[in-house]
Formats: sequence, structure tokens, C-alpha cells
Amino acid sequence: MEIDTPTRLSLYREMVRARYFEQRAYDLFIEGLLKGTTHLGLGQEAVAAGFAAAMREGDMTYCTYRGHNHTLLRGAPMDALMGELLGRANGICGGKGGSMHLTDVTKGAMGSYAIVGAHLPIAAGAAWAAQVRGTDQASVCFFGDGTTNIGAFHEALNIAAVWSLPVVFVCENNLYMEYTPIGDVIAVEHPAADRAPAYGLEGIIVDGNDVDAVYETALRALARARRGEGPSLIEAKTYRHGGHSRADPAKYRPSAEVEEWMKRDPIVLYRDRLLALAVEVGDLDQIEAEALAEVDHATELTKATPPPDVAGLMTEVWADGGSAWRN
Amino acid sequence: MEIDTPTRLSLYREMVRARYFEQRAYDLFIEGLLKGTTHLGLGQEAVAAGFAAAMREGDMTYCTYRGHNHTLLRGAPMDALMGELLGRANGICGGKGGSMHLTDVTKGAMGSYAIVGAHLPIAAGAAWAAQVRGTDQASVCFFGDGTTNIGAFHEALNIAAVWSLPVVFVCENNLYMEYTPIGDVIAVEHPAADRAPAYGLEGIIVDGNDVDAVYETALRALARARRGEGPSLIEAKTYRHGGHSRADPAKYRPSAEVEEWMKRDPIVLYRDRLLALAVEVGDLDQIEAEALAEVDHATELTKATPPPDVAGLMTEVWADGGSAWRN
Amino acid sequence: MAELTYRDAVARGLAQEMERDERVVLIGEDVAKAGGVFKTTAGLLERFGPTRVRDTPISEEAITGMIMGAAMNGLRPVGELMFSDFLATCWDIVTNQIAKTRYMTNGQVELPLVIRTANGGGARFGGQHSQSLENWAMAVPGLKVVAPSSPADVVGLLAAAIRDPDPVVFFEHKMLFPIKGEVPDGELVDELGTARVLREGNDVTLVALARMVPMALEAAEALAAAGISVEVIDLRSLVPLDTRTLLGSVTKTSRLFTVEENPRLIGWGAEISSIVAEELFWDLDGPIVRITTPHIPLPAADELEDLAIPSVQRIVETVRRSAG
Amino acid sequence: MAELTYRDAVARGLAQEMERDERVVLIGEDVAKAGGVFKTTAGLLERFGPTRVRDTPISEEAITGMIMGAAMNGLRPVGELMFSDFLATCWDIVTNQIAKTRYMTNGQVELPLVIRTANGGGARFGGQHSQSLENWAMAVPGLKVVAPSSPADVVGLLAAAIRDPDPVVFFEHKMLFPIKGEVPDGELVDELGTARVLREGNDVTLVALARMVPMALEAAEALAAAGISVEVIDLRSLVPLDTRTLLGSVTKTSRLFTVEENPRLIGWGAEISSIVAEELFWDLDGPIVRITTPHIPLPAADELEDLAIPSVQRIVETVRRSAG
Ligand SMILES: Cc1ncc(C[n+]2csc(CCOP(=O)(O)OP(=O)(O)O)c2C)c(N)n1
Ligand SMILES: Cc1ncc(C[n+]2csc(CCOP(=O)(O)OP(=O)(O)O)c2C)c(N)n1
Ligand SMILES: [Mg+2]
Ligand SMILES: [Mg+2]
Repeated sequence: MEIDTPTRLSLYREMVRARYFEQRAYDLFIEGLLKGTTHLGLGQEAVAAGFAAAMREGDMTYCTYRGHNHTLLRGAPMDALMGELLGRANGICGGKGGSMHLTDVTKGAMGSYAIVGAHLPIAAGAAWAAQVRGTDQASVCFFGDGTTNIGAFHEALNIAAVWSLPVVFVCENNLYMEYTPIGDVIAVEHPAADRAPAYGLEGIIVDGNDVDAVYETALRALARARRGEGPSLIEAKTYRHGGHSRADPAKYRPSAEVEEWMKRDPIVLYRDRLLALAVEVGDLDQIEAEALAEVDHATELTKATPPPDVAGLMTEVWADGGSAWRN
Repeated sequence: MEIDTPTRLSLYREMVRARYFEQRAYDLFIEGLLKGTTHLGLGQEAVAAGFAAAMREGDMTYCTYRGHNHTLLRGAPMDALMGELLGRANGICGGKGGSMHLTDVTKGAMGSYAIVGAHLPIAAGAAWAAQVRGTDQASVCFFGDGTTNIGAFHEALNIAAVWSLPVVFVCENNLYMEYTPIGDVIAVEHPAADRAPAYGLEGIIVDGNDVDAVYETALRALARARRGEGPSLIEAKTYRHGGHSRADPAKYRPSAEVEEWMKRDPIVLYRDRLLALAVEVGDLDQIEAEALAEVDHATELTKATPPPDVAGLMTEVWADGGSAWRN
Repeated sequence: MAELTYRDAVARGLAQEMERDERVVLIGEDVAKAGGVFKTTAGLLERFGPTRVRDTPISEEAITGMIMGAAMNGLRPVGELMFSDFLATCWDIVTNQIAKTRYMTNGQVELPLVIRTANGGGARFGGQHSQSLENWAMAVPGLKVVAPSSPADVVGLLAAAIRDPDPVVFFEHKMLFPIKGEVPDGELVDELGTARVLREGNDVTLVALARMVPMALEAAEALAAAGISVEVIDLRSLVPLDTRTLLGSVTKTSRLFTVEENPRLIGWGAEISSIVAEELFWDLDGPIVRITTPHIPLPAADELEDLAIPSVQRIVETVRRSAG
Repeated sequence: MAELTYRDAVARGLAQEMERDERVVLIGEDVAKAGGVFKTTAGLLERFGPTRVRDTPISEEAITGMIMGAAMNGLRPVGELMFSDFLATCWDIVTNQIAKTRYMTNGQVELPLVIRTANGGGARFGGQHSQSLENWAMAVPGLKVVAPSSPADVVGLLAAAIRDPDPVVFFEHKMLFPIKGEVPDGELVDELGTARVLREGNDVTLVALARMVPMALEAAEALAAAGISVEVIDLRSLVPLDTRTLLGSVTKTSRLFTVEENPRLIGWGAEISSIVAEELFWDLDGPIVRITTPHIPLPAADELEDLAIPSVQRIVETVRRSAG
């Protein structure tokens, strides 16, 4: 498949936006403005960008605490995400969610889930509703390598396969759980791909740092889902540039390994590819400048925004907008 | 491997004991003397007998609500099991467990677990303790085909494989969950064997109605466990003669299927094989008569036993023998 | 007006709502072809077809997770957990996901779903198939909790639960399945969060739920004969909680007894007791007494189980001793 | 006597018991090589080796199931659940298996195991990583429930929990990890089921747990300045429950306030309230007041979270309003 240049530029733009956004989040954490925690996807942007580009309006993204990129690239406004990270009134969840729970239902970003594995059956359920209602939506569910060992993974994969649900399960295999390497806790080589046959599925492996490859793989899996042929389980090999969360220096990783992967930075690789494909360097510079400006703007706007109204504390437990449990 | 005649006679005896015991349990249920519920293993005796014969003192059996046979054949006294079924003072758990929770720790019958899947990690844990302590115990865990779709199955298989635990997982594939055929809810042919590679294990299938085959398979898996080579996952193809529980007439099963399997009754098959191997019919008749006498005796004894002392209601929540939660 | 069993009332309530709203779907283990292990969903597959009534694998996390996802995408699903004890196998989905998602997303996600489950002891099933777990659900912000005691309430409250835009855990008591009661003809829709005074009285208030309700009524009858006038309240739902009816009754009687099937520690009676003891401190004529199962797992043998769960006799004796 | 953080006290308690008894082993996610995500198990791998300190996959049912099985076969295992919120992912193993097995087997199975877990809010982690769930465990017959508030209590109560022949859920409050306190030298073994009067007073009793304890003490100080003499009790364990200390104190003060971090409905304070309201009905001079987090999931933003969880100011104001 030949990917056209506008699409390629767009893939580049989205990766850069994600990169700058998360670098800023990290800086704000270090500055003490972002409380709580963050789990950055720095280095894993190609997975988010490739899938977001392949998805359509109406498709649904389910992701994890490491979900800033996925939510942003489905179209959630950057300032509202920044606001949520900083616990400000402009936060996309009114400050109630925080970094681990970014959600923008209007864009199909159906939530970031912070208990490992739980969102796999939820994503399958959304796909089931699409099947029952006869829409042509697909549901895409992102999770990590470590997630393949929890029960919910198994239950979700099995039922999705048996019911031929239009859901794409995407394992972002970044080789580590929090601090423990995935290789220490599985008896197979590929945590996701080697489990696919247990559900009658093909084990699909993709270079998660090659955004073109991710994009093409995503298109194929989404088309299969829409054809009613059932779920896919895709293992995207990737690596996080930083630690698991917050200020984790990730010392548990061999430096040779880190170096090797840093050379395979998906953004650097793609920049080189685009230049080799005769894209003007100025166009790329401009994309970068625009992305930086967007991040700066979101940061300024958010910093100038007050904390959420405390009245919000007691709203939205129930659909009536409130939290009353008694009459 | 050539199985010697005394072993064969013993395998026969144990199957017959289990058969008669459970037929009696069914009768007592219909009579209204056995309250609550029973889940009979009628038709599945070869699995219990083959494994029990291959296991040693110190080895540990973990089974389910469908666990009468496994508990009995590890050596639990028949009258105490009968007492537990009928809720009498001679019950092996003092009437507190009931049919679904038969346990005789002194014989290595480490409990019958009634929540699908829960005992798989527990059995793995017992095996882990054997490994840590350097004993040569193995742990054997029996469960059904339907159990292969619950999360705990996946978590237990994975960790057991990664830690090379001396545990043997035995899926008694009787083709049905409660009323729903297993084929309706999996995307592979063999619910257990086809999942084994997901844990780096070999998928082992055995004719669960051929007690010799089960016995040999069990010996191999136990030897592997004791050699420190890790777990096995064995799928034993079998069939229950009756319904899932209580008085379920099992009308949901095609009658041709039932007939075919009834012809493959493990006890009838084995009787024929023994006769073909020149065992005297009188010896078999005697085994049967003795088993029946044992069941009659256990029944009479139990019927003559009063209900448990009501003081037992408040004992054995805690290791101090009591149930106090306050001072 | 027809006489229906509590069991059949479940199917009637489900059918009423499935007929009315095609977004209502039902999944669970053995709910379709077999009509449910308690036969509470009999006939629904035949009537509404395999897309709307579907058997699942034994995968409680998938059942509850799938209904959550489906509720996010336009359905109004009902999931059955065969026994309430199995709530524990999917407790993360129920408590951390279903209950919290609306709040954590500041109202972006609406979850109109119902988890139905067979609850309670008395069937001699032993400790893992007999629990009364309404208090577990009550402790989780974001869950509504309903437990009907009669066939008519089953239909009306189930309909209300299905129509409710929030997640509801609906406890069906397995010992009540065979009981019969009058159910009005036509569409029946009740209201969550409304307790019902089933018997008026002046001396003491007896608050009960599910299977404890018929027992409380029988006890009230016996106590009347002993000269004690008992008001019996069926809470029907724990969240929302009808404190108005409750406080109104205790204001009148000045004495409260709760009858709980759950084990003692932090049963729902403790919450009721703490509310009434705080808000009607100056009105109470004597201590609030909680009648509960002791803080033990449930035993299987009939004599033991009967002794564990509150009985009519125990209620009568406790009230007589404390309020006689 | 050394000054230790609450965090280091966990490792100290574990090391003390692992040194003493080789049957004590520790498993959990990132507990070995990384020394725990909260650094509560730092140094243990180096000291006791990879057989006794072991990293697991992300498989909470396996962690809890394995320690149960291991306890059945001669070990005294400790399992770590990184956050108490993850109790929900293995709630079946904890409640239906670990808690009930001794009783259901009539004492054949002994389960000397400990589940340690980081509990509580205040870290701005949002609704799925901030819960206070001691009340969940308290509601389950067969579990002992411990929640220390100081480094010395961490060491002594953890040792007691490990030596206890019954399963114990041990809640470590994540906001207390950095606090420091004096810890006596040498072997430290405390006693489960003993509350502690941390401050004597005559006017009101304030009962707290874990992170609410330092807050209650601070509030008591402020209230003293306002002329209200407050007795502060640290419950330390919910099961067994030291009702003697509790009832003794309330007999003296005649007023009780509970301070709970869990959401309101059926928190442990409800149980305490129902016990005291029943047993000291004639001694109370005013209603028992429960100070709790409202019945909502915990929000992430600092201003919101601080408002949700009971604060020193809220305690002071509540006590002044009701008992001033
Ligand atoms: C059930 C559960 N267990 C443990 C955790 C703590 N935890 C959060 S992220 C994480 C590692 C997840 O690893 P992986 O699935 O590879 O995803 P990654 O973080 O690498 O993206 C762990 C153990 C959790 N959130 N939920
Ligand atoms: C977690 C859980 N879900 C559902 C049940 C109800 N249930 C009991 S047995 C059973 C069928 C189990 O099927 P299988 O594993 O094939 O074992 P079999 O009964 O055939 O021996 C079901 C669904 C249960 N006990 N636990
Ligand atoms: Mg990872
Ligand atoms: Mg089966």
C-alpha cells in the first residue's frame, strides 16, 4: 500500500504533537504543577498516531493510564487534557479524572482505565453493541505487554473471538511492566502474539516504532472488524523513552538496550523517511513549530485557569447530575 | 508401559467404589435426605481413579464441586463423605462444607472449590510451597472444560509455567458447562489443549474414559513435575452420565450423543478389558459386591447419625477454634 | 391481576422491558437456551431471539465488562450473574469501572445497565453459593442497590432498574423464587428508592429486606398476639435509601429493629442504625437492635444454616426481650 | 530506639519475621528487584534471596491464590497487592476462598498468610488508586483487618499479622509512607485486636484509623484550645475489634465521633456506631457523629480530593458544632 503524502504529514504531525505534549507534561510534573502521577507514552507515539489515523468518527478508543497520546490523537482538545493533568477547571473531566482517566466521549476517546486489563472486556462490550445495533463502528483497545497475564485479558479475547466482535486489541509491548521485564513473567516469546491462537486468532506482530506499518496494520484490522470477521490481536513492539511513571529514572533497564531503542525513536525515523521521500525540511520544521505553539498555548491557558469549582465534588455520581443516596 | 494386574484390579475397584457411592448419593437426593445440591461425576470415574492411583502420599488434590470421586479415591473415608453430603455429625467437614466442599487434608484431598477457576492458582500455590520447601510433592488440580474461559485459569497456568511449578492441571472435558455446550463458547477445538501453547506447554489430550491411559498420562505428568520440569496441562475427554447437578435430566444433550458415550462407560470398558486380559469374572464380581457393601454400610451408618451439634455453628472461623471478632 | 411466582416475575419484568425497548438485551451463563439455571429467563430466547438473549462463557469479568461497554454504546444491557457470590469474581469491573466511570469522566459516560443475580442463603448450598451481599454493593458509591421481596416488586422494580440511567445491582433472593403473589396486569413500573410500610404498628419498627421481609411480617403477627404492635418496613432498595419512610416510622414508634441476612459486621443494618441513632437520638426509647446472621461463613447442613440465618422465632424473641 | 519512616518500617517488619522464620516468603509485583513501587520492600531480595522474595506477573488472582495454596502447604506467605484498589481484581480469592476455607473444612485448613496493600487517598491518583477499603475486608467473616498509623505500629502489627495463624489483610496507608516515628530496637511484636488510647480526654471520644489518626490528634489539640477535652483512640485493627477500649472510653466521655476515610455508606464507623449506640444507649449524652468522605468516588484534583477526605478542620468543626 502506498500512503499518500498528506496522510504521511499528518502522521508526522500527530506524533510530534503527542511528543511535545507529553514532554511538557513531564516538565510540569517536575515543576510540581502536575500533582499525582503521569505515565508517559514518549517513544510509543507511532502506535497512537497510526491507529488514530486509521480510525473513523464513531470508532471507539479504549486505553490505559498511559493514554495521553491516544486521547489527544483521537481529537480531544489539548488544553482540556492539560487542564485535567493539572487539575484545573478547564480539565476534560473537571479535574475528577486526572492523568490516568482522560476521556473525551465526543471524539470516541471512551476513557483511560487504570486497573490493568479491565478495559479489554469493556472495549469488547462496546464492539458488541455496535454489532447488535448494526453500526459499522469498531472498537480499539490499547494495553501493555504486562496486561496479557491478567485474567480479564483472557476472558475478553475469548468472548470477542467467539462472538466475532468488531474490536481490535493492541498490545503495546514496551518490554516492561512497571519495573519488571515482561520476559521474566511469561513462558512464551511474544506476550500477545503467542497467545492469539488460544482464541483462534492470528498472531500479528508489527514494528510499533514504524508509523506507516502501524497505520497499515490498523487499516487491515479495522476493515476485518467492519466486515464482521471478528477481532484482531496485534502486538506492536515499542519502547518507552522514560520511566514507568512520574519521575522514575528507569535504571532497571540495561543502557545498551535503551541506547538501541533511542536510535529507533519513531519520530526521528519517520522524519528521515519523509526527507528521503523528498518532503521539504521546511514543512517538517513548520509542523514542529506549530505543535510547540499549540502546547505552549495549552500550557498558558491552563496555568491561567483556576482550580475546579468545589461544587463539582458532589456532582455526576448519578445521571441526575448529583450524588444523593437518600431522600 | 505394562500395568500389572493388581494395579488394574485396584483401578477397577476404585472406579466401582466411586460409581456406587455417587449412585447412592443421587438416590438419597431423590429421597430428600441429601439437601442442597450434588454434582456427580458419574461417567468420569476413570479420571479420578487413574490420577489417584498415580499419586503418592503427600501429593495434593484440588478439585471442584464435582469432587466426590476425587476426594473419595484419595482415601477419604466413605462414611464421612456420606455424612457431609447428608449434613450429619459424622460429616468430614462437620456439615459446614456440604457436597461442594468435601475435604480431607489428612489424605491430601485439599478441598473442593465451588467457584469456577479459583482453585487453579491455589493448587499452583501449594506446588510453589513444595518447590520452596524442596519436598517432592506434586499438586493435581481438576476442573472442567468451561473453566478454561475464566481469568483465574489464565493467571494460574502462566505463573505455574514461568515458575516451573510441580502442578498438574487436569481439564475434565465433559463437553458441557452447566447446560451450554463448550463448543458454543470457545473459538478453538480443544478448550484446554489448544490453550497450552500460550503458556509454553504441550497440549496433552487423553481418553478420559480409558483408565489405563489416564493412569499412564498421570504418571508421566507427575514424574515431570517431580523432576522440576514444571506443570502439565492435560485434557481428558469424558462425559457425564447424568445432568449437571441435582435432578437435572440433561435434556439439552442430543440423545445420539448420550447413547454413544454411554457405550463408552469407563467401567464397562474396563471390565471388558480385564476379562479380555483373563481376569476372572468372579474377582470383578467380588470387587463390585464389596464396593456395594461399603456404600451400604456408609449409608446405614450415616442415616443413623444425628445432625451436627449446633455448637459447631460458631467454631472454626479462626485458628483458636472460635469465631469471636471482638474482645 | 394474575398470580405469579417470584421466579416468573423476573421473566415477566424482563419481557415487558424488552418488548418496549429494543436496546434492552440480556446476557449471562445459561440464560438463553436453558432459560436460566433458576428458570428466571425462561422463554426469552424464543421470544426475543439470539441477538438479544445470549449465553456467555463462564467469564464474569467479560459479562460485566461487556455490559458496561455496551451501555457506553447505545444499549441498555442486563447481565446475569448466576449467584451473587460470583460478584467477587468481577468485583473490579463492578466497583472500579461501572460504579466510578460516570463520576471520573464528569458525566461524560452514562451507564444504564442492570446486573441481576441470585442472592441469599437457605438452600443448603454452603458458603460459596449462599451469601447475602447487598451490603457489599451498598458500600460502593455509584451503584444503586435493589432487593425485592415479592413478585409484584420484582416486576416493577426490575422495570425501574432497567429504565434507570444509572447502574443497578438487582438482587433476587433464591429462596423466594417459588413464592407466589398477585401481580397487576399491564405495564408495571415501580420507583427505586421507595421503601414500603407493609404493616402499620405503634410500638416498634422492624426494617427488613428480601427474604427477611416475609419473616418480619410473620414475626409481627406473632408479636401482635403478644401485645406488641409492630410496624414492618420493606426497604426494597438500599441505594437510593428511603430515609424519609424509615425516620417517619421510627419517629412514631421510637424503637427500631433491623433484620439482616448478611453476616453481622457492617451489614446494611449498621448504616441504618447509625443514621437513625444520629438523627433521631432524642426520639428513641431504647437501643436499636440488629438481628443478623452471625459473623461467620454460611454452613451447609440444614440445622446449622437455619440457626445461622435470622428466623421468625429469633426475631420474635429479640423484639420481646428488648421491647416487651 | 531509631527513627524510621513508615515505609522503612514495612521492610523492617518483614525482615524481622523472615529472619526468624524461613517459612515466611514474599511475592508481588515489583517487590523483589525493584524493592516495591513504594520502596517498602527495599533490600529484602538482596538479604533473603530470590526464592523467598519474588516478582510476579500482573496476576492478582494468582498472587492471592498462590499464597493461599502455599499457606496450605507449610509456608507463611506474604502477598503484596500494589494498591488496595486491586483487591477488587482478586476479591473472589480473598473472600470466597481465603476467608471461608477454614470454616468450610471445619478447621482442617489453616491459612497463616498476610495480604499487604497500599491503601488510601491524598496522593491525587484518582478514583481507582485512592480508595480506603478496610470496610470491605471487615465485612467478610474469616478475615482479620489491620491498619497501622505509625512506624512502630507497622513493625509490631506486621510481625503479629505474620505470626497470626489466620489470614490478615494489612492496609498500609500510602500518605503515611514518608512520616517518621521512633521505633524501639530489637524484636517488636504487637498484638492484633488492641486499640490504643493515644490521648486522654473527658468530653468526647474520637475514634480513628490509619491516616485519620494523626488528623484526629491534631484536631484534639485544636479542640483542647477551645476547651473541649478529646480522647483519641487509634483502632489499629478492625477485626479483631477492641470493643473494650472503645466502650470504656465512651462510658467515660459519653460522646463519640468516628473519623473514616472510606466513603460514607457502611464504612467501619457505621459498625462502631451501631455497637456503641446499642450497648451504651443509656450512657450517651448526644448522638454519635460519623465524619467520613462523602459517598462519592475520589476525585483527582488536589482541591477536590482535599475537600472529600476528612480534614483536621472538618473534624474540629464537627466536634465543636455537636459537642461544643
Ligand atoms: C490489576 C492491576 N495490577 C497492578 C497495577 C499496577 N500497575 C500499573 S501499570 C502496571 C504495569 C503495566 O504494564 P504493561 O501492561 O506492560 O503496560 P505499560 O505500563 O508498560 O504501558 C502495573 C503493574 C494495576 N494498575 N492494575
Ligand atoms: C465463577 C463461577 N461462575 C459460574 C459458576 C456456576 N457454575 C457452576 S458449575 C458451572 C459449569 C462448569 O463447567 P465445567 O468447567 O465444564 O465443569 P463441569 O461442571 O462440567 O464439571 C457453572 C457455570 C460458578 N460456580 N463459578
Ligand atoms: Mg509494558
Ligand atoms: Mg464441563
